[in-house]
This record gives sequence, C-alpha cells and structure tokens, in this order.
Amino acid sequence: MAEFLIGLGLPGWVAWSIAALVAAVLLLNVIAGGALVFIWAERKIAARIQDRLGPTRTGGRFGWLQSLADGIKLLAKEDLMPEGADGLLFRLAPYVSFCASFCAFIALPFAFDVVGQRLNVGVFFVVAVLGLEVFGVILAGYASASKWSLFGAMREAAQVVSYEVPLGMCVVVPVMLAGTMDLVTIGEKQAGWMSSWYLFHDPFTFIIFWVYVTCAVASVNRAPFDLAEAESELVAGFHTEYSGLRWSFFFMAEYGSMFLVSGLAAVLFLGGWNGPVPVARLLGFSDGTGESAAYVVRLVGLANLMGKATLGVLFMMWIRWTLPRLRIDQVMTTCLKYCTPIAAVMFAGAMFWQLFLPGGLFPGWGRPAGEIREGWLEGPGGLPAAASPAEDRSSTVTGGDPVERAGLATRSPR
Amino acid sequence: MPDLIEDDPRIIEFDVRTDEMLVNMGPQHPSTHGVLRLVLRTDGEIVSETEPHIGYLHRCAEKIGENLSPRQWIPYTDRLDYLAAMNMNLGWALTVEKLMRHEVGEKARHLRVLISELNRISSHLVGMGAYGLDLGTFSPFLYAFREREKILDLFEEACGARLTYSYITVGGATADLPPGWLQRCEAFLDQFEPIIKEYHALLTTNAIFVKRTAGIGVLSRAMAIDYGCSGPVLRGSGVDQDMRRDGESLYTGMYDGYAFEVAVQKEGRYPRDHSYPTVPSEAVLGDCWHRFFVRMLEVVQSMDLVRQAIDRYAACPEPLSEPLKLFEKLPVGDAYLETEAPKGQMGFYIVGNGTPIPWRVRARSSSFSNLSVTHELCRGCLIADVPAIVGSLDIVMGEIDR
Amino acid sequence: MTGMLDMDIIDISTLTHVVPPLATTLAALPALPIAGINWHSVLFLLFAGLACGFAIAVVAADNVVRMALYLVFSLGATAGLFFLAGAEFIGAMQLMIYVGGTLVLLVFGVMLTAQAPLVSIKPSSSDRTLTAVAGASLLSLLLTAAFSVDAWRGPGVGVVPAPSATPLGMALVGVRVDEPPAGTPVGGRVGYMLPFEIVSVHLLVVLVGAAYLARAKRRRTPRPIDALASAMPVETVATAAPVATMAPTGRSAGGAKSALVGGGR
Amino acid sequence: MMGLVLATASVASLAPCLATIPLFAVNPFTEPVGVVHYLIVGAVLFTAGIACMTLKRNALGILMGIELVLNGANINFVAFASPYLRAEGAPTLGLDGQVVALFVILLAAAEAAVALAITLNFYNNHATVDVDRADDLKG
Amino acid sequence: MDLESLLPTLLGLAWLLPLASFAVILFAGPRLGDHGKGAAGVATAAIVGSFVLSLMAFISWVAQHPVHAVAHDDHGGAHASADGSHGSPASHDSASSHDSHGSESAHRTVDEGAGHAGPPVSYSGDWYTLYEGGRLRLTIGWYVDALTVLMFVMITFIATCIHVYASGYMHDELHDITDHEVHLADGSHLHRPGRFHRFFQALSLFCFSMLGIVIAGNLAMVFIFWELVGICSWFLIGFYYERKSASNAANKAFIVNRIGDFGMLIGLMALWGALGTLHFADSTGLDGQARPGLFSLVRPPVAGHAQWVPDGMVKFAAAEKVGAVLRSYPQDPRAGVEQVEAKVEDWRDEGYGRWLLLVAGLGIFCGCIGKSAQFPLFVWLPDAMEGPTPVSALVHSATMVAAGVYLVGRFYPVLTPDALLVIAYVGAITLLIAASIALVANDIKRVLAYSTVSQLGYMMLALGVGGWLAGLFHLVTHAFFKSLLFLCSGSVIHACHTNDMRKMGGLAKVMPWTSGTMLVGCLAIIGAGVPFLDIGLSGYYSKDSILAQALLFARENPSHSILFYAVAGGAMLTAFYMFRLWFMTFAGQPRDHHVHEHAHESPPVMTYPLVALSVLAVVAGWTLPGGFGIANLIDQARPAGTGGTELGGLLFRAFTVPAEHASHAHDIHVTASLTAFATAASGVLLAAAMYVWRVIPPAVVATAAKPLYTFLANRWYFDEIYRFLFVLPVLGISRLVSATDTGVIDKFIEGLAWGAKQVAGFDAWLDRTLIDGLVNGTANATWHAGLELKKLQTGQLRQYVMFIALGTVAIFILAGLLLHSSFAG
Repeated sequence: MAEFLIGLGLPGWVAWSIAALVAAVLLLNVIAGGALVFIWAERKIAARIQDRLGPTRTGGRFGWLQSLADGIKLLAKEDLMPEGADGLLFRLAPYVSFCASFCAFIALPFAFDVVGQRLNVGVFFVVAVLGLEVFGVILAGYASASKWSLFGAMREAAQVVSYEVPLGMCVVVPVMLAGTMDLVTIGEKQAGWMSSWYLFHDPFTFIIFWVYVTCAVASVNRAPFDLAEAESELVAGFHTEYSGLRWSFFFMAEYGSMFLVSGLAAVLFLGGWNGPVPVARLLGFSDGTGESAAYVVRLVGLANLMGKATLGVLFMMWIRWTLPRLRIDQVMTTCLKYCTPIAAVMFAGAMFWQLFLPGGLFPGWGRPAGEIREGWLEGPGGLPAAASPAEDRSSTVTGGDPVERAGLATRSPR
Repeated sequence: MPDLIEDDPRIIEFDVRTDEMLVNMGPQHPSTHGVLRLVLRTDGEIVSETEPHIGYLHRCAEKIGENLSPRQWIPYTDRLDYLAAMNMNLGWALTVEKLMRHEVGEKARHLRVLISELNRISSHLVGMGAYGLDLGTFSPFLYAFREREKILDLFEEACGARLTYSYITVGGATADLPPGWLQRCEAFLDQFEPIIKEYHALLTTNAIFVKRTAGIGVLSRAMAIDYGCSGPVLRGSGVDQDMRRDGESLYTGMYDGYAFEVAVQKEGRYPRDHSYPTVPSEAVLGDCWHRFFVRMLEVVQSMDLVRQAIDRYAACPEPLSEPLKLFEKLPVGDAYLETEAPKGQMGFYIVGNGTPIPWRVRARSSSFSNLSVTHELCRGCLIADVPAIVGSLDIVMGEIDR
Repeated sequence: MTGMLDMDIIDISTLTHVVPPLATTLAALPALPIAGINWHSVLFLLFAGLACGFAIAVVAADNVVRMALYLVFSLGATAGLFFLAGAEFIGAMQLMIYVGGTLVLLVFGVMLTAQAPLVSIKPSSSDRTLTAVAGASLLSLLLTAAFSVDAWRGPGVGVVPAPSATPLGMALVGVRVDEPPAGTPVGGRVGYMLPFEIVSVHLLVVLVGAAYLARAKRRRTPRPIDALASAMPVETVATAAPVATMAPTGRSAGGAKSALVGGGR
Repeated sequence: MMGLVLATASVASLAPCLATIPLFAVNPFTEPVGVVHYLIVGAVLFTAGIACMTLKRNALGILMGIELVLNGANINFVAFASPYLRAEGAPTLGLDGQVVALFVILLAAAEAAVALAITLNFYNNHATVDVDRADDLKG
Repeated sequence: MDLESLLPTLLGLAWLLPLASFAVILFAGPRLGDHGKGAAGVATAAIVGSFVLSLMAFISWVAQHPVHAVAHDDHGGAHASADGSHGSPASHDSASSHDSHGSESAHRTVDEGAGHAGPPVSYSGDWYTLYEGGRLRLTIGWYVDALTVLMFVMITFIATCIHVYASGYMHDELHDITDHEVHLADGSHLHRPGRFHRFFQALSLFCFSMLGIVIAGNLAMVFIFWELVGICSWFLIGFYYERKSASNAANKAFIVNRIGDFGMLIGLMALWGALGTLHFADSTGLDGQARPGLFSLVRPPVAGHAQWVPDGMVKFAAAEKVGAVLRSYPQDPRAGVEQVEAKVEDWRDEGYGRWLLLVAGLGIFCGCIGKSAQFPLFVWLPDAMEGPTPVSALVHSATMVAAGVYLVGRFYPVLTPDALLVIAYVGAITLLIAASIALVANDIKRVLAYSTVSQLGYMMLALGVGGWLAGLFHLVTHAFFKSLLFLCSGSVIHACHTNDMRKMGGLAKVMPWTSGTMLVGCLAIIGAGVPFLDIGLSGYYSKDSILAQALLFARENPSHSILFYAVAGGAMLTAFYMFRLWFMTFAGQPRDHHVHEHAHESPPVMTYPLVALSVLAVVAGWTLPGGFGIANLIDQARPAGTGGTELGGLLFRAFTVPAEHASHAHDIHVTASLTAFATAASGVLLAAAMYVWRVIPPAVVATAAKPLYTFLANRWYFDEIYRFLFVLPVLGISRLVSATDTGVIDKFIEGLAWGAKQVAGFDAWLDRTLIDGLVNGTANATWHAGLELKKLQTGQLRQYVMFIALGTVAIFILAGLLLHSSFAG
C-alpha cells in the first residue's frame, strides 16, 4: 500500500504514515466492530441456549443493531468515579487493558502475510502483550476504592499469572513443531489437508490443544473462570465502579482478547488460514499464479481464519452459558495441579514424537509441512530473497540456514 | 463473646499478617435473595464471620393480622413466602380452623393437597434455578422459570393471580377448579417429568456444581436440630422429619391415604423409587449438595402427590365446601399449628377473644431459623461459598421479616 | 507497541524499505525540511524519552502503586528500545518477564501490603538532598564515560533487517551459528549451554525458595466439616423442634452480631 | 519536585560534556542514532534506579530501583551488541551482548521473586515495609 | 516376514497382552465400569487378542511346516517295515557294538527314526539380555517349536473360554457379598465388597505367566514364570481368603510346591554349575561367541544326537582329576588344559558325570512333581478346589498343572533312562492312588481334582516309558476335556449351590446343555472309541497311545510290566468314577428336591464356552486324511535323538526304553485299544450297575469293604501322615528355637547393653566437664570479640546503597585523577 501511495507521488513519510494509520484503523475495527458483533451474538446465543428470543427489535430483524444501541447508550452515560478513587489510575485502567488487547493484534496474522507486523518472535509477542491486560484490571481494582473491586483484581492477578505458565507451555508445542516463533510460518507449515493441522499432528498436540483452550478461557476471564467479575459473589468484580465508556473499554478488551486467543489457537493448532481442504491449491491458485490469484488465496485464508476464530469465540460463549463458575481455589487447582502437569507431560511427549516421528500422525497426507514455499518462508522477514534490499547484510548476519551452516544436519524423517 | 471465638476450632489462623476486612454483602447484592444483608469479616478470600442483618422488608404483617379478621389476613400471608403463597394460605387457614374446630369437606381436603403440592414444586423450581444463579450459571434459572410459568398459568386459571393467590382460605378454597383444569394439570405433569433429568444434568451431576457444593456448608444433624432448622435444610442433614407425616393430626389428616416417602437419606441411601442420580462421593450429609438434592427429590415426590390428589379430587362427588364467613366470630382460646411449607415448618399462632378479630397473631417462619445457621456454616469458608451456602438454605426475606 | 508505525496489512515491509526511497524523496523534495526525518531515530527519541521520563517519575512518585505503574511504562519503553536495536527476542522477553511477570509480582506485593500509612512513606529532605548529589555525580560519571570513546559517538547504520532469533536459540543450546563481526578473533566463541542450564536451575531453586519463604503457614486448618466430628448425636427431634423454633438459641444471628462487635479490632 | 531536582542535576552535569564533546555530530532527527544515545538512556535509568534505592523507604520502592538499575545495564548490553548502532562493519559484542541481557532479565525475575518473598516475610514479622525499621541485625 | 522373526513377534505379543491387561486392571481396577465390571472385558479382550495372535502364529507355522503323517502313518507297509528293521534284536546288536567302543556316550540312542534324524524345527533367540558375564548369561528369550505354538493356541483358547465363562460365573462379585461360609465372631456372616476385578487381574497375570513358561527360551526364565504361576495359583485358590479353608488350601499349595521347587533349584544349579548355560537351544552371546545350548550339549550333533554326559559335567565331576592334571603342568597351564581336554573322553567312559546328569534330570522333575501334583506332593491339588471353579478349570486342570508335564517333555533330551524310569513309577503310583480316592469322593469338584491328578500321572507315566508324544498328546487333549468337565461342574454348582453329589441327581432334564457337554467330557476322558475303526473322541487317541507305549514297555521289560497293569487298571477306575459322577449328578431321580427346584440351566455366557470346549474335546485327537492332526504336529517338535530306543540306565542297566513309533505296530495297537475299550466299558458298566440300575447298591459295597472305604475316603491318610511327619516336628523345633531366642540370646544381649550403658555414662561425664569446657571457653572469647565489632553495622539499608554509589563515584574519580586517564576528555 505504501508503495502504491509513493507511486502516486506522495512523499514517502506521508505514504508510510497513511499506510500505518489505515492498518491501525483496520485492526481497531476488528476489535471494536468485532466486539459489537460478538456482543450481539452472545446475547442471541445466550437467549437461544436459555430458551428465549434475545433482542428482536432494534435494527429491524434479529435485533442486529442492539449492540450499537447499547454502545450509544454507554457513550451517553455519565462516567462516574467513586469519591475515594485514585483518579489517575481509575481513568487510565480501561485504556491500559484495551491497549494491551489491541497491541497483541499487531502480530496476529489473518492470512498468509496479512499481518500488522510480521514479527520473528510473533507468538512470544502476542502472549507477552496479552499478559499486560491484567495491569488494567489490577489498576481498576485498586483505584476503584471498592472492596469488591479489590477482590476481583486480586483474583485476576493470581489467576492470570498462574495460567500464563501452562498457556506458555501449550504455545511452545506448535513453536517446537514448526521450528519458529513466526506466526506466519507456523500457519503456513500447516498448509495442505486438514490432517496437517498441528491439532492432528500427534496425540499429544491434540490433548494440549484442549489444555490450551482451558487456559485461554481462563486467561481471558470467561466463565467458568470469570472469577474477577463473578457477579454472584463480587457484584461485578473489578469493574463494579465503572460505567459508561470506560466500562465499555473493558468490555471491548474482553471481547478483543477472546478473539485474539481464538485466533491464536486457530493459527497454532487449527491450520491458521488453511482450510480443511486446500481449495485454492486444488483450483490451482497460488502465489505464483498471479497477483489476483494471490489476493483470492489471501481472501479465502482470511475467511478461514476469521471463521475458526469466531468458532472459538462461540465455543467460549457456549461454555459460559452452560457451566457454573468454579471457586478461586478450584481455579488455581485446575491450573497448578492439572493444566500445568498435563501441559508439561504433553510437551515432553510432543517433543519425543517430533524426535521419532517428525511426520506426524498422517505423514503421507497433504503435503510435507512447508514444502512449497519453504525457501521463501525461511528468508529473512519472509521476503522473497531477491526482493530484499537487506539481502547482503542478512546473509552475513543470519543468511541461509544457520543450523545447517553449523554442520548440524537436521534429522531427516524416516 | 470473644472467648467463644478464641476457642472455636474452626477459626483458621495464618502466619502471614493479613488485615481483616469487613465487607458488606447486600442488601443490594445480586445473590442475597432479596434484601438480606450479610456483613462478612474476611481475611483475604476466607470468611471468618458472617453476620446476617434482617429487617429490610419488615411490614408489620403480624400486627396487621391483629386488626383484621382471619380471612381478611389471608392476602397478607401471601406475602410471607411469596414463592409459596398457597402453602402460606393453607397454614393460616388450618390454624384458624383448628381454633374454630372446623373441618373441611373431603373434596376441599384433596384440593388443598393438590394445590399446595403444586406450589411446592414451583417454589423448589425457583430455589433450584436461583441456586444455579448463585453458583454462576444462568441457564438453569430460566429453564426452571419456564416450567414455573406453566404452574403459574394453572394457578392463574384457578384463582386469577400469578403470585399472591389468596386461594386457599378458612373453610376450604375461594372457588372450585375450573373445568378441564385437572387435565391441563396432568398434561403439565407429564411434560414436566422428563425435564427433571435436564436439571440433574445441568446441576446435580455437573462436576463443577458438585465441586462447588459437595462438602461445603456442612450442617451437622445436631446443629440443624439446635438451630431449629426445618424443611429441606433439616432433611438435607439427615433428620427424618416431615410435618406432613409427623405433624399434628389436623394437618397430617389432610394427607390421609396418600402414599409418599419422606425425602431424607436413611442408612446412606435416599428412597430409590425413581432414577435419581447417585450421591457423589465428595458429598457429606448436610452439605449444600444434599440440601439441594432433597429439594429435587421433593419435586418428584410432590408430583406424585399431585397425581394422587387429582385422582381423589376427581372421584369426590360432593361439591366443594363453602368457606367461612368473612367475619365469623372466633372462640376464646388459642391455636398453634405447623405445616410443612416448601421452605420448612411454617407455624401460625392465633389467640381468639370472642370477636371476629384475633387478639394475637404470630407466624413462625422457617427461613428465619434456617438463616440463623449461616454464621456457623460460613465460618472459615471462602467468599464464593457464601452465596453457595446462603443459596442452599433457600430463604425468602418476606417470610423472615414479616 | 513498536510495530505500530511500521505497520502494513498486505505487504511485508519494515523500515528496511524506508531508507532508500526516503533518500530519493529527500533529494526530490528539498523544500520540505521534515522530509529528512529519520523515523528510526525519532522512534528512538520517543521511547528513550518515555523510558527516562517514567524512570524519573518512579523516583519522584510517592505512591507505591503509581511507582509500579510508572515502572511498567518505563520498562515497556525499554522493550521498545530493544526492538529498535534489533534485539526482538530480548524485547519480547522484557515484555513477558519483566513487564508481565516481575511487575505483576510487584503489584501483587503492593496490594498485600497496601495499608494506608504504608502506601507512601516519605523520605526526609536531607535524604533527598543527599540522593540528588549522589545521583548527579553518578550520572555525570556515567555520561563522561559514555562520551569518552570516539567509536561510540558516530551515527549508526540505522538499518534494521528482520532479525532472527535462531542464532540466539542455538547459542543457548551451545552452538554458535552467527557470523563473527569483522575483526573479532575467531577463537574462543563459545555457546551458552552451561550458563543457560545454570540459570534455569537457579530460577527453579529461587522460585521454590520464594514460594517457601512467602507461603502462608497455617497453624490450625480444620475444615467446617470437622465440626461434624465434635457434634453430639441427637436422636429425637419431635419434642425439641417446637421449642427451638419459637425461640432461636443464643447462637443465632444475635450471637453472631455480638461476637462480631466484640471481636473487632 | 524530586524529579525536577534530579533533572536539573542531570542537565547540569551534562553541560560540561556538551561543551567539550561534539555530541550533535549526530542529528538525531535526520541521522540514525548511535551507541552513545543508548548509553545515555542507560545511564539515566541506572541513576534513577540508584536514586530510588537510596531514597525510597518502602522496600518495594527499593525493589523497583533494582529493576531500573538492571534495566539500565541491560540497555548498555543490547546497545553494544547491536550492529545497527555502529558504523558499517565496526566490531560489536554481537550475540554475546544479547545473551547476557537475556540472563540479566532471567536473574532479575529470580531476584524479584526472592526479594518479594523476603519483603512479605519482613512485613509479616514487623507489620511494615519501611526498610529503615529493618535494623534488627544492627550492631 | 519369515517365521524366524514373525513367530517371536506374534507369540511375544500374545504373551504380553495379558500382562498389559493385568497392569490396566491393577491400576484402574474398580474404576473400570460399574464396580469393576469392565475388568472382565479388559481381561477377555486381552486373552482373545492373545488367542488370535497365537492362532496366526499357528497358521503361519502350519503353512511353513506342513503337518504330515510322520510316524503316525502306521498302517502303511513301508513304515511298518521300517519300524521292523529297528526292532529290538537289531537294537541290542548295535547296543553291544557301541559298548565295545563305547567312547561316544553312556546312554546312546540307537534308533534314529525316519523323521527324527535331525533336530526338530525350532526357532530361538533373545529379546533382551539381562546379564552376561563369565559363564552366566541371563536373557529373556524364546524357544519356539511346534509344541510351543500348539501350547499357545491351547492355553489361550481354553483361557478365552474360561474368561467368558468366568465373567458370568463371578457375577456375584460385582456387588457387595455376604459370604455365608465365613462366620464372624458375633455370629454374623462376613459382608465384603465384591472382588470382581481382582479375580480377572489374577487371571490375566496367570495367563501371562503360563504363556511365559511355554515361550521361555531358557530354564531360568522357566523358573521365574514357574514361580509366577505358583503365586497366581496362590492368589486364585485363596480368592475367598476370608474362608479359613481357602487360605489354608492356598498356603498348602504354595508350600508344597516350594518343596518341589527346591529340587528344581538343585537341578538348575547342577546344570548351570556344570554346563554354564540354561538355554535350551544354541545361542549367540553379546560378544558374538556361539554358546551351545543344553540340548546340543547333552545330545551333541556330532554324536548323532545320542545322549552323552557333556564335557562340562565330566570335568565337574572329575574335578579332582582335573586338578591333578593341571598341577602336573605348573609351567604351562595351556598344555595342562589341552591335556584335560584329551582326557575327558576317558573320564566319560569311566562314568564321571553320569550321576550329575541324573541329579539334574531328577531335580527338574522334582519341580514337576510339585507343580503337576505327582506322588508324593499331590496333596495340594484337591484342596486347591477351594478356589472359584473357573480357576480350577484353567489353572488346576488344563494349564498350570500341565506345566510340569510340559517341562518334562521340553526337558526330555536331558533326562536319562533312569530318570525316565523314576518318572514312570511316580506316574503310576500317582495314577492309582488318585484314581482310588476318586472312587469314593462325593464332592463333585474333588472327584474331578483327583481325576486330574490321576490323568497327570498318566502323562508322566507315558513320558517315563518313552511315550514322549503320547504324554504330550494326552496333555493337550486332557486340557480340553478336563477344562470342559470343570466348567460343567461349575455350571452344576452354580445351579445347585452345593458341591455334594449326594444332593444332586436327575439334573439332566433341567440342565440339558450342561449334562450333554459333561457327557461328552466323560466319554472323552475315558477314551471312548471304536477300536477297529479307530474312531473315537480325543481321549481315545491319546489314551490309546499311552496304553500302547506302556504295553510295549512291558513287553520289552517284563519286570516292569506292573506299569502296564497300572495303566489298564487306571483306565477302568477312571471310567468307573467318571460315570459314577455323571450318573449321580444327572441321571436318576432328584435326591434333594430343594436343590433340584432351584436348579436351572446356566446363562448363555456360561454354556457357550461349554459347547466350544466340548466340540474340541471330541475333535482334538482326530487326524485328518492329509495327516493333519495335533499328534503329528506335536511330533514335529520331537527333540533330537529321543525317538529311538534307549538301552539301559545308569542304575538299572537291564531295561529298555522302547522307541515310540514301535508302539504303532499293528498288534500292539490293537491290543492296546482293545484293552482300553474293555477296561473303559467295564468301568462304565460297573458304574451303571451301581448307580443307575442299582444292581449293586453302593452302600452295600461300602459296608462290605468298610476298612478300604474308610481308607480311601480319608485319602490314604496322606494329610495326616504329612502332618505327623513334617508339620508337627517343624512346629516343635520352632517353639524350641523361639524359647532359646527369648530365654538365652535376648538375655545375653540385654546384659551387653547394660554394660555399654555404664561405659557411656562415664564417657558423658568426661565429655561434659573436660571437652565442653574447652569449647565453651573458645566460644566465649569469640562472643566478646563480636560484641565489640558489631557496632560497625548500622542496619540502614539505604545507607549501604548510598555508600556503594558514592564509593563507586569516588573510586572512579580517584582512579581518573591518579592515572591521568582521559575520562573527562
């Protein structure tokens, strides 16, 4: 896009700024717009689960404008602040939460190379930034000068810090299988038929996927792990004292995080933007076939990933409206006594599996992982080698396959 | 009594120096069932003291009763346990009848059984649904209310009201059942019966539900008796006591010829004539799970009783006995009668002085006694257990504050 | 945080691309003085300012929670600096461990000890003066040292090609695959297998030790269930029930209230 | 206020350097930054950390000071490691700098955990986090 | 895959599957299904899996090694003539000729049967070497030949049937059980939770161990699994361990078996000490060195597989002479060794080592006596019927007790003729004693138990008189019909809730399947068949060949003709008591109406196995027209050199162990089958006369022969004799030893302790006054020094930091000033 603008004659820095802005707005819309859709979806789904109708009137049919109406109401609502609150932190907290949730989207790829910023340590970045969301919650709980809020914040802190451990272990498994932390590469290595998804790579990844789901639900504070805002115990937990726009920022952060962890699950385990059947490849589309074909491929991928992530979000909603809430000690038990050991064992298992059967359960299916665009992917920054102006430098710094250069031949699958 | 606290072995002490916090739960808290206010003394997440504050719903109902004739006071009994108004009507009507030595006809007897057991079902449905809500699951609540609405429809058809019925009255009931009502009632029961399995699946046997309730808030048999607990709370602790069987003959006579087994765990087993789920191994007799389960059993038991009552009611040839006059003179003397309301033993006391207006009216509420164990049960539990325990007692503030 | 400005949806371009076109544009548009801006440097200035500013704010703030918050921001900005310096992995590490882990621990501790008088303990003015003197002298010493080497003063290359964490990972398992920079003696380049393992074990030991140090030592831990054992079995209720019902015993709500009042500190 | 004092002190101490050293040989708006810029940030962070440690009576404040000090050092390591802050082909620390920075972060985490545990224990025993009152072992 | 690698894989898997099932049930036990109901499924699935795998192995074996009529084809003239050429005169001739230049062997195999010139087809190898060093080599290995494969199929098949049957039979154990046979102190009955899963757990472990014995490639492994089946048997007999009788029976079985195993250990040590190997077949060590196995050592190929005393045993026995030779070459040990090797042949001829070989063989046989319940150690088996009936059927009739016979068969090449003679006599005694006791027993399971002992005696006798094939053939057929009989009896017990035959009768009407299949079993065990047409049930063939071999042996050695009469008499007794059992149970009128009313046919899960087994009880002995049959299959595994006639023993020189296929000669065969038919028929008729037609009322017989009846009913007073001879003395000695321990030794030790305490008291005094004073003085000095130094410590943390910061600055400035470096530009 930036090149396109430069081509129009705009100065480079303007072009870059515009491109960055557009990207930011797009991502913002994923969160804000996504939150609107998901809130509506949650209301409808909850209603259907509970044998009700849910919103029916706003916006004509299905009440599809209900969340917009709610949003307008929230905008118009007075932002109250309790008297004893720490004003600065109280105001800051929702934005901290939201920014963390938003920032993590930078590294999440939506299709092959459709990514805010392709990071070499993408997985790491996403998990790290997502962990910052808890700051907003803690600050909100502290600054509200309410005991219920403080309870909520403390629960959140304990819970999120604990669940980051098994979550990290779960995330490491696909990283290990793909041999990279780059989310784009990880996604692309699962190209092919459904059998090449890491979910079906071996039994251990299959199990660890469910551990990941558990931890993800817990780390984004959804039922049955929504201890921080348990309404039957803590009134509303950390956001008891919030109203209006600030409250809605928490809300958007929550839905943004849900979408993010679902998207991450999709990329790490469910093949990312690769559908169960490689339709585009069967039809003969690929990056090599031409520019329009590349766009078609990306659009299909985008739809795939959005679909998977949405399914993940819907799954969380389903759980929320079905299960009772756990107690805080049970939540911690789940994490420390079940998720962490299981994740550790599965991690070790997947490691050994990878060592002895690197082809996975279905080695003959689809294509060998990352066969087609292997060389291209492994290039610095995922750029076509010829197009990289930094090629010379990179060849001196990181060029080629460093492992092979060191004389350590990787094990060939037997 | 600080010494009492010092000696209490249930108090948990930490080496970590933490500050105790007084937390106000209610009267507007989402899970305090109306306007109950609990003051919690917490140490982190652990509750060391729970003090219930009541009186937010006090309406001087008893005093009003001393200025109205017994039949006039019937609508006020509706507002005691507003979830089981029929049973409140029945208790008061029976007490007055006891004072007046009046006996109702056979048809009215069966009608009363029919209606009060139906109301027991609806009351327990609320208790069940709201308990799910207390534990953080919303859906069972609505499932329960869906069925309760159908019962309310039936009641509405019978008496015109959906919450405060004033249907059962001194000397019988205000009106006979409309034609076709019995068939609709039977139809309801038939469609309702399989739905109970859903409730068991969603709550009773749900692993998280069991984890949240089993072994929590254990009310020992002795403590339950000491505190005067009654109803499902008492039976949940394994005490085999049910006023319908053990009460005064005036009341138990109403159930003459009805077959039912008190829902209580005897020798480690519940009566097993239905396919109930098995008791989870973590559950201790007297804990929240058992109290909840006893209620679920009583729903089935009441359905049985309603079916029996329908048959008997339909078989009665004579017309329904007429209620007494609005201002019937009361004899000099007093009467006290306890009935088995859904929440427990509901007692009414009346003193007549020869005028139509009673000289003294008192109500003995089961929820009040049941609530009084909260501070015992909640000592040492976690904050999240407080709603679980209070919810398992299934209190109604209208009855406590009167 | 760092990626926001060089974000692109469809194409992959980092600032790598910026520089050559920038140069040509600069030549073409001499009239616009701002066109010569080096965004890399500007970003550096932004993050450097944030890091230094919040660091000083940490010193200046009195409230512990605010101090912690400023520290988070300062460390986050530092992570941005790491990204700019081509150490992506270190940057992510910084975010994850420092900002995420360490700071959550800190805030946790703050919460646990957040009694009103402890939130801000003000130092005496003599302390402030002394600190200012010591700080100023230390800073001048450090800056003097920083400026004392000519080779450090010149401008850098400023190009950040996409780095790879692979050499770092390989080094941690004991194999060096990175090209030695020109002029570096080739011998003696070793991997970090042993330090890596030592640090791992160290971390483990420390965490166990910390958990031991800070754990809650329960003196008596009976569950409410234990009350069952001490309860006396009562066989008959028929006679007791009406009495108990009419007059609740002294251990009911009223009892609890007096206990609460009596036991309050 | 303290910040002002410190800032003044910093500027004051910078002044002689500015006078003698061609600092603005690099225009940080138009030219890529060099090592020295990072070193300045590191120095500020380091000094701020030391100031925190000497100034704060709250044990947690001291912990934060330590974190700042470690970060200041880390910035230096990363700066020396980065080839992009040097002239073309100039020798750098290379990977070693990054690895050391990595270890510093890890050890800082360990240090924070232990220090926090010590603080908690201290609080348990003394009901305060004021380090001036932690003089039980004084001579 | 070729058989070489296919067989160990299939059989190894089949072997390990029950182990997996055992592990699963052990760890998941009660959680498998409702009250552990799933345990039956797991165990059955495992054993079915084993069966399928064994069957695959069997099929692949048969495909590779087609089963032809080798020696069984006795009607063909060619073979008869071949047999004739190896008749006894020729044998004697060659025997004498061998004696003349008797350098080859002490006992030699003269007759190499047509099909037995070379060693049998077998595959052996090691899965895992546990230890290898010096002469010791312990491995987990396999030795697979036709017999192994057949045993696998048989065991897994019967075990499958019994697993299925047991899942119905043990149904009661799924719930809490009130055991009416256990009386508690307060007079009530024991109430205990069900142990369904534990039963199948033990059963799985048993299957694993039993298959382990069969597949074992060396004697050490055999011994390990030998003990494992022992412990399984202990678990299973004592399954109702709350019952005093059950726990006693379990202990008895276990202890009695230990006596036999002691002998076995002696045998093992003799072999290992002298030969340095326990492997059956030749193997290759980890060092790549070939190590000859037992078979080739005892019957080396160079000697045409004739039995001789191996070099190792000779040298071992002639240790003194070896020492003398070696000492005579003090300078050149190598020459001494060569000299020894040269002299081995002489020593062998002098008879060194013969005793050792005999001891080894008899030692191993001792173990078999215990396990296979031979005289005099047979007393445990009838008591073992305290276990659940499926256990009796599987463990104590079909498989475990047969392990002894199997081992004798497997170890056959090493057994000297003397040993064989001992085996034959032990078998004969066992067979008669057990059969006689079975005549008067009234407990249905005990009759079957004594029948088992008796049949095992048959097998031993058959092996002892040279009928290797006959014995093992009978082992297989017996397994089928005896497990069938036991299962039938279990079905009856299940229906009647009593073991006592006197309360049964007339059950044939209510239990048609059970009675029918049991009739088949009875017919099979008595060897019913038509002599001239040569058609009969499975027992007919095997028993016939035993009779034939015994008859041949009796002809060759008239002085031992008692053996043949034992066999014949045993056959009659067998027929009598088996049909006595059947008639008392199923025929006639019900004796106890209470029992009869309750009786009912068992559920299908119990009757299906009966039918399956009864089919096999009929057909297992048949040989198809192409020569395919179990007998021929077993014959493929005949050890090298054992087919011929063995002349003379070590102790009893004047006897001959005839070649087995000689017994297929027409006249012998006909005589034998006629004898069999006659004895069986007379036994059946007698039984019918006594129990159906009531011509001879049993009570009259009992009164008439009162002393004999009492003697038999009391089981020859064996238990009492053993108690008097062994148990009581042991108890007495134990008491004496105990008294000595408490009275003398403990007192002495207490005295020593008292003395030590006095010394220690003095020592403590010394320590406190002298040494502590010194130490305390030092400490005090340090303490005061520390008090002075402590004032340097202010305890102000921030002060320390400040000192560090300022100190750093100061040091750098000082250094800069002093060194004139260019710090400040």
